[in-house]
Amino acid sequence: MLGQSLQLLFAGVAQGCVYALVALGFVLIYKATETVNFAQGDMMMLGAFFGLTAATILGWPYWATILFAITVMAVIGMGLERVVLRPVLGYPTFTVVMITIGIGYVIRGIVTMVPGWGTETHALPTPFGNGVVRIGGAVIAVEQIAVIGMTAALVAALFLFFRFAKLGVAMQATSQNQLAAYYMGIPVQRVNMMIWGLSAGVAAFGGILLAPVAFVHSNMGFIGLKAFPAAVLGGFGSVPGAIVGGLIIGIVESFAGFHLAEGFKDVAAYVVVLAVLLVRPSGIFGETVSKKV
Amino acid sequence: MGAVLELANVESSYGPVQALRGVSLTVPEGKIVTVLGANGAGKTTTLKTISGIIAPRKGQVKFRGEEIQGRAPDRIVRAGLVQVPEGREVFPLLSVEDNLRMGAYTRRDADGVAQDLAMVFGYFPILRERARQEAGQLSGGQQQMLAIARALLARPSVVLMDEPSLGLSPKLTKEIFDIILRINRERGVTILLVEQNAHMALKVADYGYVLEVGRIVMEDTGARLAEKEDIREFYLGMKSGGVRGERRWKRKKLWR
Amino acid sequence: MTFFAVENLGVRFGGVVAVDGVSFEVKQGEVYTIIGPNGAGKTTIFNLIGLIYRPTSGRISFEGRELEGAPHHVAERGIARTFQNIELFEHATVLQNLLIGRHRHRRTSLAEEILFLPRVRRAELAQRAAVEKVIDLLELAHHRDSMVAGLPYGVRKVVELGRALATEPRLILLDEPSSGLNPEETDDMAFWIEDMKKELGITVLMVEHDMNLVSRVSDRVLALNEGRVIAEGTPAEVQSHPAVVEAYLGGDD
Amino acid sequence: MRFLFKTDYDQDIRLFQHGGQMFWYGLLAVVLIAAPFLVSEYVLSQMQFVCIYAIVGLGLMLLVGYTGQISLGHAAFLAVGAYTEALLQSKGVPFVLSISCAALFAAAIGVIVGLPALRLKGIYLAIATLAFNVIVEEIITRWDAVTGGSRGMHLKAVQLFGYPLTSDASFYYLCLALTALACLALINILRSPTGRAFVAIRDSEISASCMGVNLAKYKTMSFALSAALTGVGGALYAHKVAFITPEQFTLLTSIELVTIVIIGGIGSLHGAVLGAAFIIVLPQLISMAKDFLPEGAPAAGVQSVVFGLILITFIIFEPLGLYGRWIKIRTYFQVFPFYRRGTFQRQRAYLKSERLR
Repeated sequence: MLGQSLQLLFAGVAQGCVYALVALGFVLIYKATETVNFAQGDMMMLGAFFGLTAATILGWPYWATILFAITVMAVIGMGLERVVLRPVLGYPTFTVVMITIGIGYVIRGIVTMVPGWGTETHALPTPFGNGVVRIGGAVIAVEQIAVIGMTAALVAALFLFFRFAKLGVAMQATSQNQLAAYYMGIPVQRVNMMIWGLSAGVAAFGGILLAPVAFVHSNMGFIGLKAFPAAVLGGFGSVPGAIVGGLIIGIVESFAGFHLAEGFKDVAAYVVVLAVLLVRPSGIFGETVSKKV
Repeated sequence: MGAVLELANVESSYGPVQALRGVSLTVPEGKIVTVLGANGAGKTTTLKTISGIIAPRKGQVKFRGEEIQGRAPDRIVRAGLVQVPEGREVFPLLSVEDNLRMGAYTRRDADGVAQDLAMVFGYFPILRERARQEAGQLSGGQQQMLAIARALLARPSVVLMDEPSLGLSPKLTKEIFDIILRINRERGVTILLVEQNAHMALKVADYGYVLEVGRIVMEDTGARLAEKEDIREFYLGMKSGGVRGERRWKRKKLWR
Repeated sequence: MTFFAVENLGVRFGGVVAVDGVSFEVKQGEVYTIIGPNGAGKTTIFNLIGLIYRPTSGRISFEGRELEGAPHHVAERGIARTFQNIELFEHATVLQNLLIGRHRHRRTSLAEEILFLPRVRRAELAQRAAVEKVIDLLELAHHRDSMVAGLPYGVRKVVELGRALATEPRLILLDEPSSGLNPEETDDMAFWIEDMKKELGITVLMVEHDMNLVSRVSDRVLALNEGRVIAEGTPAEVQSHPAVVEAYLGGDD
Repeated sequence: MRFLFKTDYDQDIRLFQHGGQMFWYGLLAVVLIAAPFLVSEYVLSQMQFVCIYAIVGLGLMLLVGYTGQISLGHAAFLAVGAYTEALLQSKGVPFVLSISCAALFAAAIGVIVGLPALRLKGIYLAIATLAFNVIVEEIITRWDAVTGGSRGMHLKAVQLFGYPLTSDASFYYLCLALTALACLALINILRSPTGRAFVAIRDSEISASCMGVNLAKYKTMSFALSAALTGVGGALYAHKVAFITPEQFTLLTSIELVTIVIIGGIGSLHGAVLGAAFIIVLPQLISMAKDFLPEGAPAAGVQSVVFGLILITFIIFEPLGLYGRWIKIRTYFQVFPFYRRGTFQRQRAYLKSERLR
């Protein structure tokens, strides 16, 4: 019984890490631009496809694949900022949100049109093999441990970046008051470009980590819809919040899928997020500051 | 001493509304120049046009002989020209200290920044006390101090100040003007000052312009402007009661 | 019965005590001014009166009854306010802004409004007439149909005053009414404050830094520092109080 | 340019600002009423869809454009309306009653969503409504006994006072009439204290409440009204497609509905109607354009790319929406030949944190 619970817990944590990664992408963009990137899931999918291409067609090793996917996606992210988002810089958040929805449509459509990608499901080979580790009666795949480990490392790096690096702070400053950022000599447009590159890179990384768990598919991006509640649950704009939110949702889903009737698993995430928001309207780690008048 | 900042026939507008109708003014190196004018005369627009927040429709803005109109604001800051915006333009969710660090965004000399940080904490001890607090939680006046301190951290050679005394207590207003004089005298910083408190502004200014409805209508040294009848009446609030009495009677009638 | 009273009011945010045991009374028909250094807690007191913040201690009573509930209950009791940093409805015209001030005098129901019955039309015309009086008083006529977003600071300040007056309050809270105004506009503000008091019978509670304006219009002044009362009395008394000079006015130099 | 000299307070309140307006709207009404005799059956069928989406768009516009509350869950209200209508019709309830019930039930659900949403802002509200959408969709799918689950439900033609509206024209008139009523109702609300309170909440919650606006009451009211209109739209939609399944009311539908509001132009009733027309016409344009695209590309993919591109291009070039574009064209002709180039010149805009509202 305990073993089984532990098993479910680990499965949930691994799945939760994936949600957390996608949620992180959301939070990053939000922290730096105050917009919600609805194309985050699709960017992740695109990153996974680039990784897939590098791994299967070019035959590159896993680490090179990751690097390749991140680089390509970062460039795409910056390109998107330059071409599509810069013209609406300074417009209300909702305008930008609608643009990201449009970007999502375009990416999903393009992927189905690329020969070799199409609408089939692909598997991405990983170097972690099929090994398992046994902890107290639970069986955990090495793959899952790798996912958890890499997520943790990325989160730590990003957290430090936003807390201490001048550029990281400048990104937040830009989102909070663009005008003041200009007055301080922060190159707002360049900072914005970097944030989109960064977030697309994180999306690619997430896509590749996700590949062994969820397979590479053109609808893989819809996982973004699960990551939303994760990001909100933790408190939008908080890096640790994205992780905690992702983990909670992963674990809840894992247990709900086992213990509750069919169908509950899919809505569990949403029920949880509604329940938490009722108690804490800004999520678990969300800032509760109110406007000063 | 040459002119560090020159505006020639600058016209700016918000959409179809023209706010500046050909403003020309000169700010000499190392001086304090003030621009007086009623609300809506275009003072803030003038400053925003200089710092690149608004692109002028016509005319030139020259900074050290180089035309800077239409340039991105961050490049203008890098050139050494920083504006202290009116009101509470702080980064509300960053700590006070991070706000100040952002002021020094364009600088690479860590030691100099640390020195200047100590200096502004000396000017405004309350900011040191609140260094870890989110700037959005400061009171209105404290945010104003933060905005001024933050601009000083960029170590600019020219500062544009938009209503530095807005919402500050009489004591702090005096202190702010002392600080303005000090950075001007001790560090040779050139200052272009826009201020409702014309008393204070004319006291510290070497030279003054009067802006009305988007045009410069008068200019002279600070001391001479303070002597002029019109200035005394409209900007310093020293006027005879006769005109007022009449208006008052009219107002009563309108209300009933 | 005291008109308006604050007793032992206190509030802390996190560890910081923002207001610490402040008590004062405002008599009906007077102009009562709160002065004090920046961060002394003046605006916080306004926000406590407006029930935007919850006090940690003390009580506020208006016309013999305690103020409680949500901010709109305060407005319904006949207390209106302006904001230090101007909180207007930016994407609406001056007229619409003032009409929102009439909200507490709304008498029609949603169902009637959906059908726009003659009764609704009559009510609207009456509201409009009431607003026009305020427009006349504050000389806002030629800004009537302008969008607030495009107006200069000084005019917005007056619009905000107008919106507060449109509620026909018995007590009005003015947060730095003259900040950002030039001497001429400040002069107008002084006249309007006197008009409110004498002609309209509105009691005024204000926070202000311009000591000329304060001594000209105030009946009594309260000085705060670091959340505590340091002096109370006539403008002249408070201005010459050593603690006030020390903390707020600064010595002459 | 037309200058209106105001001589009467009533002028600000009345329905038509001047005679010209009355003329143009009258002409529009005549054309719309004559439409069944002028256009093909296919076009008429599309016009029915435009009316239905316009009603939904109006409802969403009230909430998003005028009260400033974001909803990514409006497909759920659409579903509530559609299923209520389907169920009541199958029980033999007359149409007038059943569509009223659809509106009321949707409004009730709107209140249930609106109440917890009172404390939520921005993205948190968006996600809460999104979650609500997913949950409703799942309930409909699982509640087999009542909703038919994923097998769906069939509907018969509307029976109005005993007359079945089987012809395209008759159903079109029903949709048109309800659209006109919805417009009128919203115009009336927006020129009354309630509408002003909505706008006040959108622009500044804090000062709205300090002016005596009960935030909880008006936000809930806005949710309820918006949901009611969407419910009516849902009921008509159910009749129009005659067969409803849970897949028609997913999150993607919600996003499509929001697109109506954005493309139309936030904060304008015209925009809601124009946006609805746009979203119906767009797929037709895309399928027409398909002939010019390379052979062999998967149709769904092309559709998705083109839709995305149009959305993006549209927002970049016209952030104010279709209504904003219309105003510009109209102004151009009104002031011709004195159009100043700078009149609608875009200003550099600067965003400020909305987290502190």
